[in-house]
Amino acid sequence: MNWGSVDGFFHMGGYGLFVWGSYGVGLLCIALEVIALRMRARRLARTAGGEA
Amino acid sequence: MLQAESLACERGGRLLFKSLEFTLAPGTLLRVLGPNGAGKTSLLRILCGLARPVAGRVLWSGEDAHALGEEYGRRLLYLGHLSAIKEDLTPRENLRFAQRLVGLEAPRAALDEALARLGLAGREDVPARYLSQGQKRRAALARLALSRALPLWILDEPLAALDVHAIDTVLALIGTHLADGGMAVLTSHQEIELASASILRLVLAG
Amino acid sequence: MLASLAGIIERDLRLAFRRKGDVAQVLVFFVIVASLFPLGTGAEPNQLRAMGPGVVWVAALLAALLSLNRLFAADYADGSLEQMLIAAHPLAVTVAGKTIAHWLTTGLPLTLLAPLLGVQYDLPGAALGALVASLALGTPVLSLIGAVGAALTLGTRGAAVLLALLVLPLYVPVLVFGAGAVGAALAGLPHGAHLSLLGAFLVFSTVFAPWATCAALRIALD
Amino acid sequence: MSTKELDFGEHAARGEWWLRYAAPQAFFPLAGRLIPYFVVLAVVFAACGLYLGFFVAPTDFQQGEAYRIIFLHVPAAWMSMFLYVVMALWGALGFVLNTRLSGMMASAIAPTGALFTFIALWTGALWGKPTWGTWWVWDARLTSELILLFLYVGFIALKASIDDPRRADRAGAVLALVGVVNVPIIYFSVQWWNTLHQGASVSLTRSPSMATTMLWGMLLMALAAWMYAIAVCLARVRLIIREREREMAWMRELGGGE
Repeated sequence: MNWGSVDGFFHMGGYGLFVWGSYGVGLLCIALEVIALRMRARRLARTAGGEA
Repeated sequence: MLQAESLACERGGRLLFKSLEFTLAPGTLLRVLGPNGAGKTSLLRILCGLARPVAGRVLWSGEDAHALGEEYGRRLLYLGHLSAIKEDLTPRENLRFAQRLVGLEAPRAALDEALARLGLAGREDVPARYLSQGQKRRAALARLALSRALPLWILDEPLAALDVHAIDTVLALIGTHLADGGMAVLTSHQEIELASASILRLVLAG
Repeated sequence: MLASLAGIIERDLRLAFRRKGDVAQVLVFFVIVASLFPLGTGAEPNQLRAMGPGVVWVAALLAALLSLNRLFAADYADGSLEQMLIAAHPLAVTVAGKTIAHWLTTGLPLTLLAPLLGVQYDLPGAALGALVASLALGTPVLSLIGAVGAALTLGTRGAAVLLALLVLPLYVPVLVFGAGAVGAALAGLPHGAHLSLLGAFLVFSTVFAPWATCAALRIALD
Repeated sequence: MSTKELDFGEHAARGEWWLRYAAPQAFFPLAGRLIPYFVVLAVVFAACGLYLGFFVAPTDFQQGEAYRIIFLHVPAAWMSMFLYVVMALWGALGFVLNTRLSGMMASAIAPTGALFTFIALWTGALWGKPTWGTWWVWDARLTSELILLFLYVGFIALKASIDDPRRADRAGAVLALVGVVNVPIIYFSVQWWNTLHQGASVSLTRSPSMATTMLWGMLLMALAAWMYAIAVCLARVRLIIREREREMAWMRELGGGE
């Protein structure tokens, strides 16, 4: 276990901004992709009455 | 001898025709009829290997035309809706290049004679840009007068935008081509009267 | 086969000379683009000399890109391209002929004009020599790869921008070693390796690019 | 007889049973059933990978904790290249076999591939800042990733600019093939052009120069990314299948062009 405490974990040895900046944007990208697919499916269902 | 074997064509999501069959023996003319959007042009483009059918094959004397590639191209004269006339070139230059493309290098005199036959005498050296639409079409049709060596003619609306005189000339050329044992496939809204030739009619329902 | 190739080249050159303006436009564009940079970065000789190779090469690349639609677009529009697909010779011969004609009317003039711009960037003799050599080997590759992009974007919406988007990433290796050769010559280093790699790209694209262009043309006319 | 049966019937008639699933309609429900499995696999692999990466892997003596970004950066970079090759393969398959589904799969993969390329670039920049002091480093791998992003965007833009789906698939296939042949050349020339970056920490030839736990962390994250990519691409291909069906239905009603 590398981290003394939860704060230490987020502090990430001073590199918190960079590490969580990376993982945060990574997660954001994935979330956006899934949401985009959902919206595309809903738009499809609305116009064609076809199930997603 | 041209054969179509269970041809099917799909254009823009619609099945235009399927399991279309015909055999075209030397000396016969196949006239393709049908309303607009029935797939007449698509069929012609499939026959000359430009477009791919969804199913079926085009056979040229028993062999798959697609596989023959330029062997088939060497025997084919295709005239589409577009006249393939370069505006910056003169009718003579256009005709010379069109003939060279199918391997029939024609001397200048023969080029001029073909152009004259289509009523373009005296306009051989005028850049095509200055010709009328009908004259450009005739410049493209001049190829018919130089294509005795091409057994198969595929013509899309050859008589469109032509005056009466030009229509007679074109029909005469097609007539001699068929009499020489050539084959032709064409679409035309006008009725085709060719005395000696046997005419097949293929109606696309659409 | 060779006669057909010569026929295609002769036709395209004849068409190009009938429209000298188009050919001249590309060369003028090349000179203008290359001449703009000093206005932006200042004309300090050392700086100019350092960026000279890159600027001249990028300007040549953009000029070649600009002229690519001349390859097939006009023939596609008036039905000539259709006729070329039903020719007595393989489509690859037609594509090769048109690509050579395109190079003769863009790549070659750019290569001959480049030393003038090189002087503008205070490039010494050795670098000018490398510039001409690298362009002579590189511009045919620009035509070959560009032909693929031109064929793929035939009849598509917004073809001009799309063509740039498709083709420029593929131009990167030629740019890297083209400008690299001139940079090496500038620094007095040997640049034989760069030129041989450019030669390798030329051979590689001569073998592969025509196949892709033919496939793209058949798709466009299907 | 509508085109769908034609595709399906034609293949079945020729006894190509494996082409059964090449017919979009047969593949649609199958894809739907597979998606949940891949989602679960992705989550499990990610959890293990992150645990290894953050709680087991030791601190790097040079870069301190900043190096932990590689557990996202390297898998994303691998996936961006891997997906481009897979996309090109699906495109080539569709081009040769003329099956519609393959072209759709290629279209389904492109956005996810572009996304992984963007993630690789973003994490590369954030990793570069503490390590080399600048946000954007013209280092060989990052520059190649940037060019790869242009290739993805070019592929997506080309397919979007062609209305007829069959032609779009075939044109996309040719572009992807030309692209996949060029990716190594681009990478090689950019690599030669700039040797700033130390060699790829994990390359197939050299043995990994890092602690095995770091390596396992990255491999697990790569597997997670792969599972995720499959799940998302299957979901997107289902949408594409439905969208193309709707498009064809509209065209049939309006009477397509001659």
